[in-house]
Amino acid sequence: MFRKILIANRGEIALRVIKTCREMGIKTAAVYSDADIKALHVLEADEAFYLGKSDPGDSYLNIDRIIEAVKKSGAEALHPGYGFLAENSLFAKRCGEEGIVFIGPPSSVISSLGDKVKAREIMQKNGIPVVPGFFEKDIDFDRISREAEKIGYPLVIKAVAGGGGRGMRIVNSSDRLKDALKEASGEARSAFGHGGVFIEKFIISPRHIEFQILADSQGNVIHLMERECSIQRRFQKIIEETPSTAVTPLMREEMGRSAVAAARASGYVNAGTVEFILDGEGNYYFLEVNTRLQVEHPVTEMTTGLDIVKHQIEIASGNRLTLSQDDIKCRGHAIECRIYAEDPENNFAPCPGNITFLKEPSGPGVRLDTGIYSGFSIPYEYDPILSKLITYAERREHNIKRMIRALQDYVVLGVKTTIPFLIDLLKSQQFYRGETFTDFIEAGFHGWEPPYPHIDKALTAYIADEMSAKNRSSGKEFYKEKDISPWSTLGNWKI
Amino acid sequence: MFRKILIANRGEIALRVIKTCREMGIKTAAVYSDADIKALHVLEADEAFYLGKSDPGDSYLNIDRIIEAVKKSGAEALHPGYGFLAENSLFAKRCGEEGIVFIGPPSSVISSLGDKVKAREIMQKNGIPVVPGFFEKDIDFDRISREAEKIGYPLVIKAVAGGGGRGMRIVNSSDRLKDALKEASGEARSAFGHGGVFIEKFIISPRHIEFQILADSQGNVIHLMERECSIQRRFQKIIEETPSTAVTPLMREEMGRSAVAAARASGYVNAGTVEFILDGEGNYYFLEVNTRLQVEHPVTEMTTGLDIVKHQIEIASGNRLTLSQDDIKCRGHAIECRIYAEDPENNFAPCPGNITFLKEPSGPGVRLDTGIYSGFSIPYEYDPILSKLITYAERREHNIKRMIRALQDYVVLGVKTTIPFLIDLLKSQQFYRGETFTDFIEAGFHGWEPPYPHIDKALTAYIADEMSAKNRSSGKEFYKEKDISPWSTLGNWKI
Amino acid sequence: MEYKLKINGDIYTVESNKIDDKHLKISFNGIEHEARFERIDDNRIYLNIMGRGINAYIVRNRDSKSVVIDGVAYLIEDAEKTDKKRPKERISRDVPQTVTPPMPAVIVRIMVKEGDRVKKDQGVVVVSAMKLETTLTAPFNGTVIRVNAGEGDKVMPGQILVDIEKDNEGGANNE
Amino acid sequence: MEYKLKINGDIYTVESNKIDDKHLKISFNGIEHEARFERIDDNRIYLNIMGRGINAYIVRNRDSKSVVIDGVAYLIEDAEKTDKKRPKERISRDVPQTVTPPMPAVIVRIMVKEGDRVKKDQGVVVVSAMKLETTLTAPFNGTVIRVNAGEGDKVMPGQILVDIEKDNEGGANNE
Repeated sequence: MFRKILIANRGEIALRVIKTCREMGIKTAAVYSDADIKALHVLEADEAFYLGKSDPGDSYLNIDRIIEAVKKSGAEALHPGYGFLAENSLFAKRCGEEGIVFIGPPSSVISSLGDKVKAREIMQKNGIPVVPGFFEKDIDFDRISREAEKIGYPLVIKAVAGGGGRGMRIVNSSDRLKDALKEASGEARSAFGHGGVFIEKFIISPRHIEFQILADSQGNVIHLMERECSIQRRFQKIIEETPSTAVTPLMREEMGRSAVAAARASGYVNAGTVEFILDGEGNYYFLEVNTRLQVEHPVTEMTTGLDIVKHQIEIASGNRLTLSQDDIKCRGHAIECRIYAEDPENNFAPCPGNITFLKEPSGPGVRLDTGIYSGFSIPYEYDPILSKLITYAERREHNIKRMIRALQDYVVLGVKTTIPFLIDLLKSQQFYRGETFTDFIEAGFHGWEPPYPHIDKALTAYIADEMSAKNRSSGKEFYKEKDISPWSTLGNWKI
Repeated sequence: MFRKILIANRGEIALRVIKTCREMGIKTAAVYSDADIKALHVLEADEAFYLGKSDPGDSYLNIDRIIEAVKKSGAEALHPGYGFLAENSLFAKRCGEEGIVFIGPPSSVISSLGDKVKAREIMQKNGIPVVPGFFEKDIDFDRISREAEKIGYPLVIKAVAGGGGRGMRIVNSSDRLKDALKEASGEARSAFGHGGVFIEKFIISPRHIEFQILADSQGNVIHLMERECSIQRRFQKIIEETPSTAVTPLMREEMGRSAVAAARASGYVNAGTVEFILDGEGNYYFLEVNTRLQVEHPVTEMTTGLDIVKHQIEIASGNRLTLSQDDIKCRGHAIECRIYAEDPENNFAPCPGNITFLKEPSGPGVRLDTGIYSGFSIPYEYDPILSKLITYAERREHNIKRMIRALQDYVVLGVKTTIPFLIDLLKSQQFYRGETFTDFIEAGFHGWEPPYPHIDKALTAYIADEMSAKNRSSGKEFYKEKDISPWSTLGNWKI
Repeated sequence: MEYKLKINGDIYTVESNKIDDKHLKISFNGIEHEARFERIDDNRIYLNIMGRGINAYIVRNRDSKSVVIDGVAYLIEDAEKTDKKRPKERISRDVPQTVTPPMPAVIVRIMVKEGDRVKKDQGVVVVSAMKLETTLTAPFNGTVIRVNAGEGDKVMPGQILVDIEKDNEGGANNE
Repeated sequence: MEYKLKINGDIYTVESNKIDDKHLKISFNGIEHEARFERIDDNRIYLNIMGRGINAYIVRNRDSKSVVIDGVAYLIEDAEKTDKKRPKERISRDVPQTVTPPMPAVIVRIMVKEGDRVKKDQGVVVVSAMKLETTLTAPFNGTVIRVNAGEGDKVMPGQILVDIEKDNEGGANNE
């Protein structure tokens, strides 16, 4: 087993990895930028190495500096977390060249699965369902039209180069196809300098269902059941749960088999996630493989009783998987809520700033993976995730209420967070009934504003605070100019 | 289901019950004494009712005042927690008379199981093994001598009236029996005014193994496997774990059957615990039934995935158990450490006082059931338990390290706690090897003193604190006369 | 004592009386109630209103406080103070008058230069915070008279990044 | 600057130099090292000594600090201050000279009255805290000259509950 691991990440995920390392008797080395001198992952690691300026390019995305830190630390292995360089095949390759064990799949696997067209080909070849579609370098309307009939309407035109919705059109019938193709191609050309488009079946009200897999270097592959991650804002997941209300035992078995097949087909090693789109009729289609530890891995840990990071490290050190598929028995229900420093009233605008007060939830069925503490200043250079709150209960209905209770017990002052939004969402009938589709927020919570059920109490608290001001300890209650808070400032802006 | 429950307790257990009630949509009413005006259970309940002065007799042990609070609150049911009136059959009876559902077994069951001799008779009659022994009102040496031969040596003489080791003698062979009986009886007479003694087989290096049971009012009884609670100081448990390293699957089955039989024999309803003594040969003997929620119930919740308080409330409301014995599958390993406000260097002397700083552990596999917050003043009128830290992991070896990690991450300033002692104990080879007997602390940790491996770092921290004093916020760093801390005071005393 | 407090645009005139160290009475909009209060720490007050316990977590800003109850934050402004201090900014929530970032951010692009004519809602500066780019727009038709920051600068809320002189013609301004 | 610090009865003479706002150098017992330090909050300092990070949690008492590292509390006394202030109490940890409770407690029983002769280690007062009774004993042979508290009283550490005049004979005192 490794004696020391360097964690090439920050925030809650760095802390998450540090904890398991400490429990395995492995020393940890953190890395940090100027903005993170007092970050929790720096405080909690055995050692910490300075990378550079706060800009990610000078620090957490800077391969040379990270490699240098590994050398200095004497770590034998590197855990990339998620984000930053976690899915950078060149980085994984460089680690290998430098004699550092990269805790993740081989560089070649990251590379081929990172290429959407190549990944789709691998899956198709191995009998894993993909969204019916047709790829074409140049637009040959007749061929596309023939394929469109095979796929069936509605379908969606997407730009090969694209992203962010540009060069995209939904087509409901064949008579609109030609015009739509032209429009999309033109838009793609002006947006990306390349007019290539392709067509795909348009999945109505899809769910995002993914399977956690573990694969060792001896070729053993198992899956740890599904997670449903349909609740998203800006294509970013915000609530995840397992089991999914939409997956029957039969579907679970079939999709699990596909996930394992996908892992085998791509030569996968270590922990990974096979993502599927699920339609209303129970058909599922391969979406992509995430070649890293997933933000939402804790829900799987809660229902399987496993520590995925521990298995990652064991696999990376060359150990055989100690589990077989039959050992994996899920139990109960788990939800994860991501706590972002964002203003949900304002289209989820980021809210960096200073945490002035923090009260964390605890108790039965509650897990908190956090990267912050009271007094910490959330930098604006990085992802707005502050922490993840995970709850477990015997049944989903109880667990939803447990999560609401835990969110209400979670108080973060100084920056705006997604907490009030999450509470409202979890209280909704749609969520309770499991009607969770990827357009959930757009369809049901667009332009959300918090309910204000306790205005009378808030006013009373305001006045009671004035009346008991002398009981506050000095030095803390006064407004500090430097801690200017976005809560009280205004601007003219749009995202 | 009940609309409102009054919790006739304080501290972490009151909070524990409040949480599940909130999750079940049940309103909660707390009760409090003068010392607890700002206690966490008061702050977190929907309502709170004042009982009286801090002395338990005027508050948490005062049946009339508690009944009055229930009436005022309109609660339909009462949860007694543990301690205080939880095992008071008269209180349970009174609740019944007043039309209040007592969340626990019927008064008559509490009463008969609370009588050690009666409980022993019930168990013996139902084929549940009890410690071989012989009860006799008056001392008839010849009869005792004959029984002693049957039981076998070594045996122990105990006072019928007694407790605390007085009137107790261990006898290794028959030639010492007569003198020992005389000594014990004399000692018992002078101590308790009654010279009655009895003899019992002396169990060498016993373990304390208990089984959690759930029984509904329709006669369904199941057990939730064992907990080992051998690590005790002053006959008080301090660390509990499940599964026990000493219980084989076969033993588990047999002891579980005995526990269920014990519950059936006594007409048990609701959650309870059947306690056994286990000797080195795998023989187990009935000790007693605890007719309430146990302090250490969370370890069972971690490995079974169940919420025992929820089942208590459902059973009390007349619901049928939704679980059968086959549904109970334990997984992984759980440990609980009780965090007491006690000085482990000083024979566990209680340390009430003001919590000046608190940092709580979190992350994978960590659960904290707590009753304190920073700024709360721990009263000296009540039990010194502050919180319970529970960890879960796939395997015991990992879990011990996880618990050590979590304890090291748990910082309580202002009062002394058992944390450094627990860390040392968990690091010991004896604990690692599962050599956990009821004399564990007495045998291996008598006169314990903390190791001081970091004197150089502590000195550096002291000086760094002086050097950066100006960066501390004003008003907090100065010693306050009223917060006089036992850490710096001395006395001439013994427990 | 009378307070004029503003929540979410609505102004509440609240009459309050301190009964003793632990009790107060407030009335507004015909609602009247007594409350017991306990200060728990700098940021937490426990209220008991008609037997019901409430935990309020409070953070104090210059002329406002954020009060969090059951996970929801109520931004409460002292209407008298804010009215006196910033008479011209009174309606700023609805009609912003300056180009300033809504959060600490770094400037990615400046899309105007001094002397440029800009239209209302035209993008003038792009800032980035937490991986998200935000375009700050002109609050009205006008002329850029000064650019106060450069690309790569770290900027704070309240900092005016671009000074724009408003056009005089009434018509164009109303669109 | 030189500090005389006492941990667990041992006195350490520590020579320290502040290099800058974040670095210091200390030497004692032939050990010498440099450390980087960051104040995290009132009660927490992060140290980095030879690349190794350490979190120290600190609570300040009158003439001492408790420093918690890895769950273990180090009570560090400023030996110079304590020596000056309480010259007669210097050896108090080993040979207590007063009858005072070790923790806030309530008096359950007083077992002596004024004028009583008491022997060393004889129980004089029983106090109760957190469900546990503790017997406070006479520190030496002597005579009770005053009882300063009554049954049921709440008492604090440092409060002298019983004044005992010590016998003069050397012999009996040594037992």
